[in-house]
Amino acid sequence: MLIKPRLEEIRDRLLEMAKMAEVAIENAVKAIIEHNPEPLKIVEELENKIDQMEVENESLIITTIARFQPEAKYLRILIMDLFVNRDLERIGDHAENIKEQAEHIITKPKLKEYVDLPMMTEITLSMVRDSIKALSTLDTDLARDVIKRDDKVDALHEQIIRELYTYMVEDPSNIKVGIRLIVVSSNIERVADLATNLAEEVIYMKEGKMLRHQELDKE
Amino acid sequence: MLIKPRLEEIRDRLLEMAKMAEVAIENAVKAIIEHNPEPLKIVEELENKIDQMEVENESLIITTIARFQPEAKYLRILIMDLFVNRDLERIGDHAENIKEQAEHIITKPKLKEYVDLPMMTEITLSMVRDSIKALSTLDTDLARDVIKRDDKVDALHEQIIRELYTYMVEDPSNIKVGIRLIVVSSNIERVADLATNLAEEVIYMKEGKMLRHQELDKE
Amino acid sequence: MIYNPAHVKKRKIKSYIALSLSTVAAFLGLFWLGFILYDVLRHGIQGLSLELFLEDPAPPGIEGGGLRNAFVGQLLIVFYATIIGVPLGLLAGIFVAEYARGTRFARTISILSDIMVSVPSIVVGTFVYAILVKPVGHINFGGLVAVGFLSAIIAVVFGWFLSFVLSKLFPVKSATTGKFIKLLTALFTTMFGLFIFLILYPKLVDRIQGFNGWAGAVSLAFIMIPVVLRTTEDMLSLVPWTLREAAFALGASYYNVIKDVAIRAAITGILTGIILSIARVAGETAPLLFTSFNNSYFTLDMNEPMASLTVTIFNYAMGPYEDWHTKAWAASLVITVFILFITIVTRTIIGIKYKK
Amino acid sequence: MGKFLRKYPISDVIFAFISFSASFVVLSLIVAIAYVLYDESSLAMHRFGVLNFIFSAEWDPVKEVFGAAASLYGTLVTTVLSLMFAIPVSIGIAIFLTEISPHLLKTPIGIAIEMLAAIPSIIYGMWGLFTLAPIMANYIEPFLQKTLGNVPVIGVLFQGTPQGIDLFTASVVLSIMITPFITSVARDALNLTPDIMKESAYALGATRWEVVKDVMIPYAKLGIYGGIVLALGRALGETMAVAFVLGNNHQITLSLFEAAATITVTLANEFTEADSDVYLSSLFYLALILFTLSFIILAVAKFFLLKAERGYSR
Amino acid sequence: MKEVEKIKVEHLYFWYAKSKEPALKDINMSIYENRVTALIGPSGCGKTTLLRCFNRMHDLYPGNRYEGKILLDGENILDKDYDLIKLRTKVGMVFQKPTPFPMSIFDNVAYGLKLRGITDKTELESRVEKALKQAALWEEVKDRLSQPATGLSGGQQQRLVIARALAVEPEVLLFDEPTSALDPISTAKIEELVVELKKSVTILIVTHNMQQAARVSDYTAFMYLGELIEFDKTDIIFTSPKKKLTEDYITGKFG
Amino acid sequence: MKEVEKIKVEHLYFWYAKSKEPALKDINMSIYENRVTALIGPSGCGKTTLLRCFNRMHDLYPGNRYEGKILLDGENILDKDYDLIKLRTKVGMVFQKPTPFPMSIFDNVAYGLKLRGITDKTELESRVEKALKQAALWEEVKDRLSQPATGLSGGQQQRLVIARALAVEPEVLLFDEPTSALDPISTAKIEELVVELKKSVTILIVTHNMQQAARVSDYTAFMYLGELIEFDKTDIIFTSPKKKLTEDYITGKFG
Ligand SMILES: Nc1ncnc2c1ncn2[C@@H]1O[C@H](COP(=O)(O)OP(=O)(O)OP(=O)(O)O)[C@@H](O)[C@H]1O
Ligand SMILES: Nc1ncnc2c1ncn2[C@@H]1O[C@H](COP(=O)(O)OP(=O)(O)OP(=O)(O)O)[C@@H](O)[C@H]1O
Ligand SMILES: [Mg+2]
Ligand SMILES: [Mg+2]
Ligand SMILES: O=P([O-])([O-])[O-]
Repeated sequence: MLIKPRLEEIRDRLLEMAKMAEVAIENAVKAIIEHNPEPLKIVEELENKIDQMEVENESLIITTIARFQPEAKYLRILIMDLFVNRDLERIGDHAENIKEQAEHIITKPKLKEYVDLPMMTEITLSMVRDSIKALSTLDTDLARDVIKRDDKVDALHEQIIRELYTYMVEDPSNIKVGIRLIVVSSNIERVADLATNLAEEVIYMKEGKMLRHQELDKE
Repeated sequence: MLIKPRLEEIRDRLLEMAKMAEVAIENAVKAIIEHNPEPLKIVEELENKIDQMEVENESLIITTIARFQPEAKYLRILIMDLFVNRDLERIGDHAENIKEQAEHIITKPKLKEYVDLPMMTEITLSMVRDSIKALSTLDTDLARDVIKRDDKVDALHEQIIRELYTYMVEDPSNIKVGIRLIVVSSNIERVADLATNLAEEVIYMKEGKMLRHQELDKE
Repeated sequence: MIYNPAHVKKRKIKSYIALSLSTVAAFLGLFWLGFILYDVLRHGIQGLSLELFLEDPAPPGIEGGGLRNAFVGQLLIVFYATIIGVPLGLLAGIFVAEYARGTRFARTISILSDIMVSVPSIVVGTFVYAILVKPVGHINFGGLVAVGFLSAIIAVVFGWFLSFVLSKLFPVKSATTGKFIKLLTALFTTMFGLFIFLILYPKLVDRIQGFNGWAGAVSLAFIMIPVVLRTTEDMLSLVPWTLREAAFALGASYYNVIKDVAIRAAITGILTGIILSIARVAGETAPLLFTSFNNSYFTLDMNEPMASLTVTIFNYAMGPYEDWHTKAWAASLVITVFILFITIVTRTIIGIKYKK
Repeated sequence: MGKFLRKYPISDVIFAFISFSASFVVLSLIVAIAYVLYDESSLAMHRFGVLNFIFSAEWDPVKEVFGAAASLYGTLVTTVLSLMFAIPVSIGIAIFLTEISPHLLKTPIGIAIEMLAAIPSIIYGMWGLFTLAPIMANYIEPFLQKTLGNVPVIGVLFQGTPQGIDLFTASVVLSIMITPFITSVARDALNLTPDIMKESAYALGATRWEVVKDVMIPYAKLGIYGGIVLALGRALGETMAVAFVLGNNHQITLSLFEAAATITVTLANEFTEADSDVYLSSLFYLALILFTLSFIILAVAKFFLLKAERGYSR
Repeated sequence: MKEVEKIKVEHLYFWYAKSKEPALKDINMSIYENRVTALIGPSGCGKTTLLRCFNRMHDLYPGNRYEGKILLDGENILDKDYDLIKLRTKVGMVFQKPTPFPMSIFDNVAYGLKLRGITDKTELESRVEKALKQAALWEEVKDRLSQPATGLSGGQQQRLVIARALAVEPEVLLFDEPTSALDPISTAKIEELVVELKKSVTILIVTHNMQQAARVSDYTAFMYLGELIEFDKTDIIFTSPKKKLTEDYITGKFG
Repeated sequence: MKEVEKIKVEHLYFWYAKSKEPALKDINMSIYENRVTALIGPSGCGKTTLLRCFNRMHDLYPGNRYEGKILLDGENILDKDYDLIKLRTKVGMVFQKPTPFPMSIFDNVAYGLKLRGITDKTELESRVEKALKQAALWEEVKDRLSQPATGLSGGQQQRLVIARALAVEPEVLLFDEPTSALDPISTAKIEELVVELKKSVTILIVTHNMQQAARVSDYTAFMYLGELIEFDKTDIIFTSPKKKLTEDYITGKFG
């Protein structure tokens, strides 16, 4: 099977990209939490690499489809890879967005000690990590677990907004930072969504079943 | 060429889906501007249809790749269709997000007469419309034009945030609605991004050239 | 890369020598052919004249006269041989290639025919002598069989014609009436065959005295049968089997398939095969030596001994007179030209049709 | 039969029956030949036995004592000798035709060689008698006698007075006659070597001769054997080509320059002159022996050719 | 799309003469009207064998034996009494290599009609024209109907053969690798024709070329060692087959 | 990946004997060392003709005529003086159908070596073994080296032929549709072998099967009517060819 080495190459590249996206998000949030611009440099750098890699990967995947004309399983894998590639790039974009907000946030004094934000980030990153793990091992149980964790992230996001809202009402000078923090939180929530997406791809890949737009429990 | 009828079917379905997404966004924003919950019903309905259609389209496209093993041009078209399909579904998702915010916003008194929001929506919808037009006629000039309009939308988005910020600082009771309006604006901005995406797909399709992550001017 | 120039040179020289020898062999072959043809032409042309074809031989030792009797005898013998041998060979070939395709019976028949083709022709002559010449005055078993064949063939040809006419006159409406008509035809054909036999037997067999033209024709026919059988079989088996299946798939019967598809597809080959077999027997001498024997008088009666070109050539060439030798050469020239002409023409046709 | 009729249209039944009968004729012919010859020779067989007849060289119509040895010997010698002359030449020609000849000449030369086979045997005989025999007697045989006649052992073969009407001339005529048979079978067999087979040898850097020797000839081996055996059968049964130049002399001599007889020549010359029953029966006996011999040899040839065919189709 | 069952195969077994192992084992499937059903599978799996059951081609060779049922419009065509000529009128067949008969183009197409006793010239002509048009060959040959069919190109010959089969207005058409002897352009034409023809006939096609099955068929049956492994809509077979064996074959792991 | 030019074709024209039109017109291309270059194009476009120029197979038939240059390691192999035996030692060839010689498996592989005067038994044995291993056939035949090669299966025969070509250690290997006579499993094996072999030799492959070109080649040349239309990396030819003709061919609009 001449296609196999190609598939492995693609898989490896995607894993590498996922790692970079994860690190980018981690560092962007870290800058906010630690109130320190240092980690943002890493984000900048990774974001560029991710963008470049996405273009390369996409062309690699399409070339592979064109050249090896895969069917059934291999085709599903490659289509999944195509989407995973785009999703990872989006995670990179979100890191970039968070970074932009962070640059402003850390010029202002710290609003409060963040509790929910780190937790939300932690869960989201675990989702990214695990969805990627599920992807490389085609572990649908893990993928289902990831999808479940998304609810937790959504809840934390609401919680954060509510909390920030009280801060903003208390002291209008907090509004600027508050809005930015809300944007940050939304971005993280989107990352969790994308991780959910990835997990869904895995399930589709393995079982040929589309999960999106269906409740997981309804399965 | 037995593949041609299939390609046309897919194209038709995507155009239909685009129209629905456009109408959904239009109505979601209309509810806010007119302070009227009526249009939201349409959004709800369209959103479901779009979701369902996305799943069908994706399976149709993948089946077509599997069965007809297209090369070069046809493969590029189908891969583009795959992404367009997802992008359109995302536009639908944004309509849904806007709708959720709108439901809250219209329970509160109107903050102000919206000026920038309708304008931004108008431009964004024109971008969606034109990118779809570019897609069905493979008109790369139009696609390039769409991409240029994105800057305008970004500027308006900044403008809206700045304005809302002043309202919120003036009167903390505006904060809740303000935050929601910011979220609405972000969603519209994302829709414009997606329209830009579509336009980029068209250029990729036609010229086999990837535009993403490159400035249009740099070309 | 493994390469040794000196060794390569040695090999090239060896190749050159071997190939030159082959070329010499080819020219040797051409030389013999040219030599023989030249001689036949050179000597034969001296004896060619109008009398050769129009006059009967003069008495031995006297100059003049021609070989009219031999030309006519040759034509008659070959003609009857064809009439007897071709239908039999053709039908047998069809059976072997179609109805019996792939069976052990078919294989046996075609191997036996291959062997028959090469059985020394003089042996066939002795055989026919034993059955058609020698038993004069006794119960003529061989004659019985020969006349039997002849009547059967005439009856079959007649039956075929009859069914053809009937099918034109009464277009078949239903399967049952079609079967009925065919059954009637078959019965009638059989009766007709018996009738012919009864008429022919006394006419032919009873009048035969010793050597006779029929015996010559029958021996040549025996030589033709396996040749025709094999070419028919070969040509039919060159017709792709799927062609027949395609006809079956349209709902045709095997008889229809053979008649409309298989034979039509193979007809050129079969015809050329038949012509080649005629050419082949036209040059035979040995089987005629003691069957049709020779006759220095002109006759059209197949019941009498009959002259033939080849036997005449044999006798004249062995004879003591210079005039005879010249006539023998002339006859040789005629027969050679005739056979070579037919052979070349038909081979070319086959070549065009089947090699490409 | 009723069921059979229902399953097959009546036209099929009739036609199949007629054509079956025709094919049965071939079978009956072979059997009839064997039987009739046996029947006719039974008188001689009774009188002279089997081995005795075969090994007795005496052939005396006056004393009515007959033996086949002399004719058999002549048959075997002419056959073997003609094959020895014909085989190398034929294979040479076949190689020339398949590998060396320019494309334009292939067909004409091929047809020319096959014309040799189409020429009636009586023409060979006459040509042998009037043209070849004098040349043999005057030039070739004296030359051979001078050069080879004194060589020990094989010198025996070239004794006597060269007259041109002898075993040697007959063998030469025969060899010319059978050359086209071997050639055409060998050529067809060589031609069956697929082009890409040859090309792949060339592609390995083989010379033309190496391709012929290592690829084509091994490939065509069985076919060539078959052709040789086929030619053997021909030579054995040939009548007219040797009848003129052999002299019909019932004797066994080591020298090739002596007149001799073959079975076929004996039959051709004496059949119509046989004036007694035993004489005729002995001639039938000879015919039976010839028939048996050629039957066996042709069966062997067929065996080779069939095997060769199967080999190619694989 | 309402699916109407045209043929139903029930527990079909088939033995070639002299072989103990059945070449087809317990085949059960439905063939739907006006649909193209493709038979795929590795060489020697029995595709051709199965196809030739549908017009009882196997009956040409003595000793072949069926068991089970093939219901065509509810009638079991494997019945001893089923009239073969009727069956072969209903079920036409097109072979791997074009099989034009050694007659004129017109006579080729008219042959099946003549066998059925149609002799009226105008009727023959109109039917021949119709069949040739259906086979998308009319335009190319209308000026040379009386020329020998062997003069046509391979692709034209194959369409001629299809026209010949169509002339007797069959309800089912069997194709046994109809394009394997053709060049790619002719192949594309035949494929389009097959898709077009399904409007009027039910089509069964054996093909070695999986892509061809993918392109032209609505249903695909995957066979392996004489068994029917999977039978489903083509869309499903080629993207998410149920059986591992099918998946392996489709993705090219074997034959 | 540094690309080294192994063969350079310059303004190559080729005429078959007796035909006025050249079968190859102004071909210019480079063949890179240790790469697989595929020649694709519709039937009759001259792929085989071009391939056979590289070992001057055309010289077997009188009247064929070349013009232009083919530089192999800088030397023009079309020179009248270029030794054909040397050329064919450098440039091996594998044909459409397997061509095992009528000898034993061992002798087949040893044949080229023997021609070159290698008679030492141990050397022969070690070289034969090496070649068979390279062709991934050793394991399957090592116990029956003295059996006739015709007893092998088609795919094995084709690998045997490859081993035979490899035994004389060629630098370039020409393949003319090497799998068109093989079943899919054997085809897959040969394809893997081709990809593996490029480590040691430069490979040129003609194929009718576009997917095969896509799968195995690094470079692809598209030919049409005797001209080289486009030559580029395979990745590019199959996703975004520059020329419309190539695009049409690739997407199957013709041939
Ligand atoms: N006439 C026959 N007699 C006996 N066995 C046969 C016959 N024809 C085919 N078979 C066997 O039946 C099995 C199925 O053959 P069939 O021809 O149906 O396969 P297939 O799937 O059509 O293969 P292919 O793709 O090679 O045409 C094979 O094992 C074959 O060997
Ligand atoms: N021996 C020959 N003599 C004359 N013309 C030839 C010869 N061989 C091929 N041709 C012609 O040369 C052209 C190219 O043929 P070639 O065999 O190279 O095509 P190809 O691309 O290999 O086609 P295919 O894919 O069918 O093998 C064709 O037009 C063909 O007719
Ligand atoms: Mg949705
Ligand atoms: Mg070619
Ligand atoms: O038996 P003959 O060929 O010499 O007639």
